[in-house]
Amino acid sequence: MSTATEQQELRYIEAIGLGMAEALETDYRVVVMGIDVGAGEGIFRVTRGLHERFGPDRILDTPISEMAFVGAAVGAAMGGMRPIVEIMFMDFIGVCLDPIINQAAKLPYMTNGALEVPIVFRTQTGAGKSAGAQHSQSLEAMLAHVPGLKVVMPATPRDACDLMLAAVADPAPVVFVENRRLYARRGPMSEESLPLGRARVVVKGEDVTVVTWGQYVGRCLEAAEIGEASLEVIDLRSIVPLDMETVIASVERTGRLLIAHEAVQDFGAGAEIAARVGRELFDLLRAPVRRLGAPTVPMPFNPMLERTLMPDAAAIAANARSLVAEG
Amino acid sequence: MSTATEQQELRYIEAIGLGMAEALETDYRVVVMGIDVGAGEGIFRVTRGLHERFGPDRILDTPISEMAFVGAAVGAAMGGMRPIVEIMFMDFIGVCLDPIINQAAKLPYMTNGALEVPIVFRTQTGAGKSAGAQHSQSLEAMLAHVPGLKVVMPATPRDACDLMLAAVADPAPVVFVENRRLYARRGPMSEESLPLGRARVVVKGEDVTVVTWGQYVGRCLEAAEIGEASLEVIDLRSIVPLDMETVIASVERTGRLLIAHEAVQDFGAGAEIAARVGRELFDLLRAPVRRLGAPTVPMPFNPMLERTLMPDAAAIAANARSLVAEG
Amino acid sequence: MCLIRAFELEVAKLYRDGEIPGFVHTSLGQEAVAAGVCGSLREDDYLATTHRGHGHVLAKGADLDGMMAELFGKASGLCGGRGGSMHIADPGRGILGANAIVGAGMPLATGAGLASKLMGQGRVAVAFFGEGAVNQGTFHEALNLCAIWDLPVLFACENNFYAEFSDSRTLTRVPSVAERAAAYGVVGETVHGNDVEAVAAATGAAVERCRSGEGPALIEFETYRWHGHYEGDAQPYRPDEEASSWRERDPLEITAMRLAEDGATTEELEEVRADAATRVTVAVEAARTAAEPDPKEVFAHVYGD
Amino acid sequence: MCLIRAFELEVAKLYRDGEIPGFVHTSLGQEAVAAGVCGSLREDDYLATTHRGHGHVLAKGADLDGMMAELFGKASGLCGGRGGSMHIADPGRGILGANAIVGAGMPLATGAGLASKLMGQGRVAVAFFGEGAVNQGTFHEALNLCAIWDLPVLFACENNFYAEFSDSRTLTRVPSVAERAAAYGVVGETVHGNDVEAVAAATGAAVERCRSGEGPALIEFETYRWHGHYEGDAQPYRPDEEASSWRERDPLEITAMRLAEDGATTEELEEVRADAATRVTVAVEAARTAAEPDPKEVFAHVYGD
Ligand SMILES: Cc1ncc(C[n+]2csc(CCOP(=O)(O)OP(=O)(O)O)c2C)c(N)n1
Ligand SMILES: Cc1ncc(C[n+]2csc(CCOP(=O)(O)OP(=O)(O)O)c2C)c(N)n1
Ligand SMILES: [Mg+2]
Ligand SMILES: [Mg+2]
Repeated sequence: MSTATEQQELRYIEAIGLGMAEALETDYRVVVMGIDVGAGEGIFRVTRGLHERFGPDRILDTPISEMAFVGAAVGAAMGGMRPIVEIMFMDFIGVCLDPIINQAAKLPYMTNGALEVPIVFRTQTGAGKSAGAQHSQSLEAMLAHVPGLKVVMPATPRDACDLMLAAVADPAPVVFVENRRLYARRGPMSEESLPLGRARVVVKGEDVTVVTWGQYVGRCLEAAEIGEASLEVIDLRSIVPLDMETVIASVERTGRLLIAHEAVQDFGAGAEIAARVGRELFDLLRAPVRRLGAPTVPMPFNPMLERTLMPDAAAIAANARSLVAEG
Repeated sequence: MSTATEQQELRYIEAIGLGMAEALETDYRVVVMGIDVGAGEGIFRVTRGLHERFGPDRILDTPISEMAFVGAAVGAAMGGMRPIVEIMFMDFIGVCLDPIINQAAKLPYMTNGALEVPIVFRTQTGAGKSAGAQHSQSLEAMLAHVPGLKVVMPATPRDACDLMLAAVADPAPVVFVENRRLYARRGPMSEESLPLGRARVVVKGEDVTVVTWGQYVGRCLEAAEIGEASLEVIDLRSIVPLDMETVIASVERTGRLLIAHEAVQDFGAGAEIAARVGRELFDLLRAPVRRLGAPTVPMPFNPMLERTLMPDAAAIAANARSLVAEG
Repeated sequence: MCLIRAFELEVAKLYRDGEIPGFVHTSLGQEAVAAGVCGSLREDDYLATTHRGHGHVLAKGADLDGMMAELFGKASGLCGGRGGSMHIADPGRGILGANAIVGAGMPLATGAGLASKLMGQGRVAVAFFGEGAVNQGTFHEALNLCAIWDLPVLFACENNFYAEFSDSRTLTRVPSVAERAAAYGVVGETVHGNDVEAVAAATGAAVERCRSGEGPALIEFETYRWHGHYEGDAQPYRPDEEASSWRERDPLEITAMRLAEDGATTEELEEVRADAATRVTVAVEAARTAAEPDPKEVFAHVYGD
Repeated sequence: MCLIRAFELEVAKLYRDGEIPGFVHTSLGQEAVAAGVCGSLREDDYLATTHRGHGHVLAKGADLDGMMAELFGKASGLCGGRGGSMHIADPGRGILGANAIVGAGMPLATGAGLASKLMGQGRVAVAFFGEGAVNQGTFHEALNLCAIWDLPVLFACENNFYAEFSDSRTLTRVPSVAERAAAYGVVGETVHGNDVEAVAAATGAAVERCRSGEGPALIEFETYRWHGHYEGDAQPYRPDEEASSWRERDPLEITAMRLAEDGATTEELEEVRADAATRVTVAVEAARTAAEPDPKEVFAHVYGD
């Protein structure tokens, strides 16, 4: 990234575009594929400017045929390209899971390393705007469960750009999960750059470690500002690899852990973190690890119901407070 | 089930067939669908005898078109049938996840209860016989994460039959996960009958609660027989609903919990149980909750490597022992 | 048709003004397909539709007030405010719902047709889908399945020539959807979708074939969406002449002219329009003031009970 | 062909005797397709195949010893024993692998063809699939995608008339796979798959069209699998006469006769067979005694590094 860029504030959506543009610029093997990512510039305009700049041979519009074009992206990666393929909504893994979990995730291993599948599956989630149950799921836990896939979920413009570049460069298939509720958010590109796999301690605190990612980073920061307890907010950035080192180091100090995420809590990624911390810091924990995710309900359309199901900053703060009260 | 049947020993595979036959017999809305489930009697012969007995209008052979026939089963359930549809290997949810998670799981809720989707998705898993990475996945955690789906995993013939009947009768879509490594196993049909959603305490013990399901029930029982620690083995039977009451009651006595399962450990269903117990029994746990699942590796073909990746009875026993040593 | 037109125009306005949340895709310009197809169905026939399904659902007889309230997310909505524009359903009228997954409706309709056949109900299931959805595997798989099982399913394609921002003619070498039916041994036909009588005639015949046990039928209705893919879409991708030439073939005008030829007076026609507008206005008023769903009920029916 | 025959016969025996673990699907009877198609390819052309892929992989030039060792799961296997029969791959020879997911190879080949096109490599990608896989959505989606992007991909269908235990002619109204290509604006042709010269001729022409930028081609090779779906399948579902009539059209015999007509002596032909048998025997011996993979390496390459 140029120093000029580093001094800018960018929107999250622009930063993703910047990451893709840099990757396209520096590596001829990079292509962007997906429904209307070309001349249409993407349904949320994430690929804005790319078609004009790189042309239709690098920015490929596909038919509505996810199995074919996601699978083709996997095949192209095997053939030496570095595709960035868009799955428009994360819910749509329902129509193209096979190339992700059974092909891309497995072939490098099954071929004993002879095949590399350097691919980025771009997708997005982000509930809270009445997109309905089929367009609101945050399904990172599903993909994180599959050996061979990395899963990143940037929460800031800087991370969006960095993680995109890192994902493209990675030899493994990487699922890159954007959050559409963050698209319009601005952030400094001067933020410290971290590698894929490293969590970010966003705010230092003493009482409670709050581990979060995606849309919930912002809510946790708001909760930290409420200020009744001193929260250390960790933005995980990637779910796989899971940077337990940073988490553990923090909980070792605070003795308390709250995990807050957008996804459904049951069998969500928070459970893995809770289970690991519960095991590794058994003697050190001052209170039981808490999780705060969406309840076991498909996301309803009604805005008020949707709000009811998404823990807000106040709920996060209240949980942190009661963790402190517990011990 | 007739008293005569109750006095028999059946194979697990026969018990599934018996459950389907009873459901077909008593409810004309029940149909069985899938690839070669009819005259071919199923690739593992689970549907043996059904085609002959109930004919091709009740036992429907489908083309290799999972999206269509699984989706059609969902549509048929909406239209008042009670289909049992087979997804031949659990890995194949890769080609038909949408009708499961975005349609069946969501429409009852999204229609405010106006639509019922009483469907059974029969599928099977069971590593350990060199089926390779694309035919060896135990993916219950993925489906359990989706609100609206129940997920059952019988480990005994009695449960296989009971849970099949319960799944067919359930108003919700139920994923019925068989384990092909258990197909040939015999077991008494006189075993106590439990409802869907209740775990079974298979062996009483004092030192360590071992929560498990599917193929691993047998391994945990073997581990219990090794006898160096007194293990209380709980067969979960269903992942959703999750019978935490039974688990908690046991851990309250033993103070120690080991969770053992076939699936990959990371982001697996064991994490949810560990997280819940860690929270609810924080003060009572004598040692940190342990999990024992497959490592983060696609299942290799080589039998020896496969064995290396599947914790055996000795490993379970050793973990239990060291839990006792921990506190 | 007038009702659909009035409904969609009003919805577009309400959406622009921020009164309706979520995503909204209107079917302005495509009213004749909805009216002609659904008007040729029995009340108990099944319907599975798409993100652009308001017209179909209305024409299939769903309650107007319940629909409008649903778009507002209110408790009195057809789905209690849980579904919204992309998920309106009314199972009591055979409406299995709009669907936000492109191509998902075809397997569902296949299943409904299967249920009808197995239970000897004589009900036909209609799957609406856009020409963009034809490239989805579900089209291929579901049509084949219906064909071999002789299921009473009508594959009703609304070919409006665009899938989101793309000209669908560039996304296949065989833009004629009807032609593609041959690969399944199914009869496919192309009908001018802005002519409600042509739509109804073709549908009526196809549905009868379905009901008589001949298996599925496919009809491609050529039509055009007047608005963008979603409300708010600036549509740089469509040539003006194309858009305006289709506006000239307004399905409502075509019908009005025909009715006039058959003797309907201007007043009579105006009355129909006015009546539709009034009903929509009433529905909007009711929806605006209707109660929000009870948050205490938010956990009900997750497991279908 | 002789090598494939000898290989598959031996594998069937080894599997029956419990020497080879996992699932095994042999291609006995289908050797001419493998030989004819793969023999018409460049070494750097791509291949994506199916659960029944031994023949294709061998014919594409994969090392015989490495293949046999892979079936035994040994460290010297082409995939270090991690893949087995259903997952044999040899990327160095363009072999992207057999695949245990029916229909999965077509999108992968599409992608390989895309890579070749974008990088101007002139490589063709061949996707083998059975006629059963034609009903899978990937066939439809991938063929369409290749068509609109003019990708150099050959869709090579082995129509052996059965998918597992089902007669595929009952699973579609249009059993001719070649006919179904029209729905994509692609030329489809049917070739007698047991005649290696016919196979090679058709493939050669199709591959040249692919390479010259005309886009994908589809060839349906009619053939027959001599054994069951998997080794061990009792095959109650196939009429004896059908099976025996196909045995009479043994691809090896057809070729042998032709070679004899062209002047090859019985000894020469026998030598080819004997040579194949010997090579297989040697491969088996090597595989039997080869080392198991090192369990310490079991965690390597999960993330492609
Ligand atoms: C599986 C899936 N892929 C992509 C989308 C995004 N999407 C919504 S509508 C649409 C275009 C559909 O085009 P067409 O079928 O022609 O219907 P139309 O909008 O023209 O009525 C797309 C791509 C989706 N909802 N689901
Ligand atoms: C997605 C998926 N569905 C089902 C199967 C099980 N299966 C393996 S081979 C096969 C039959 C394939 O038939 P065909 O394509 O004709 O190939 P053939 O076996 O005749 O070579 C089936 C159904 C699978 N492996 N993957
Ligand atoms: Mg369209
Ligand atoms: Mg076949």
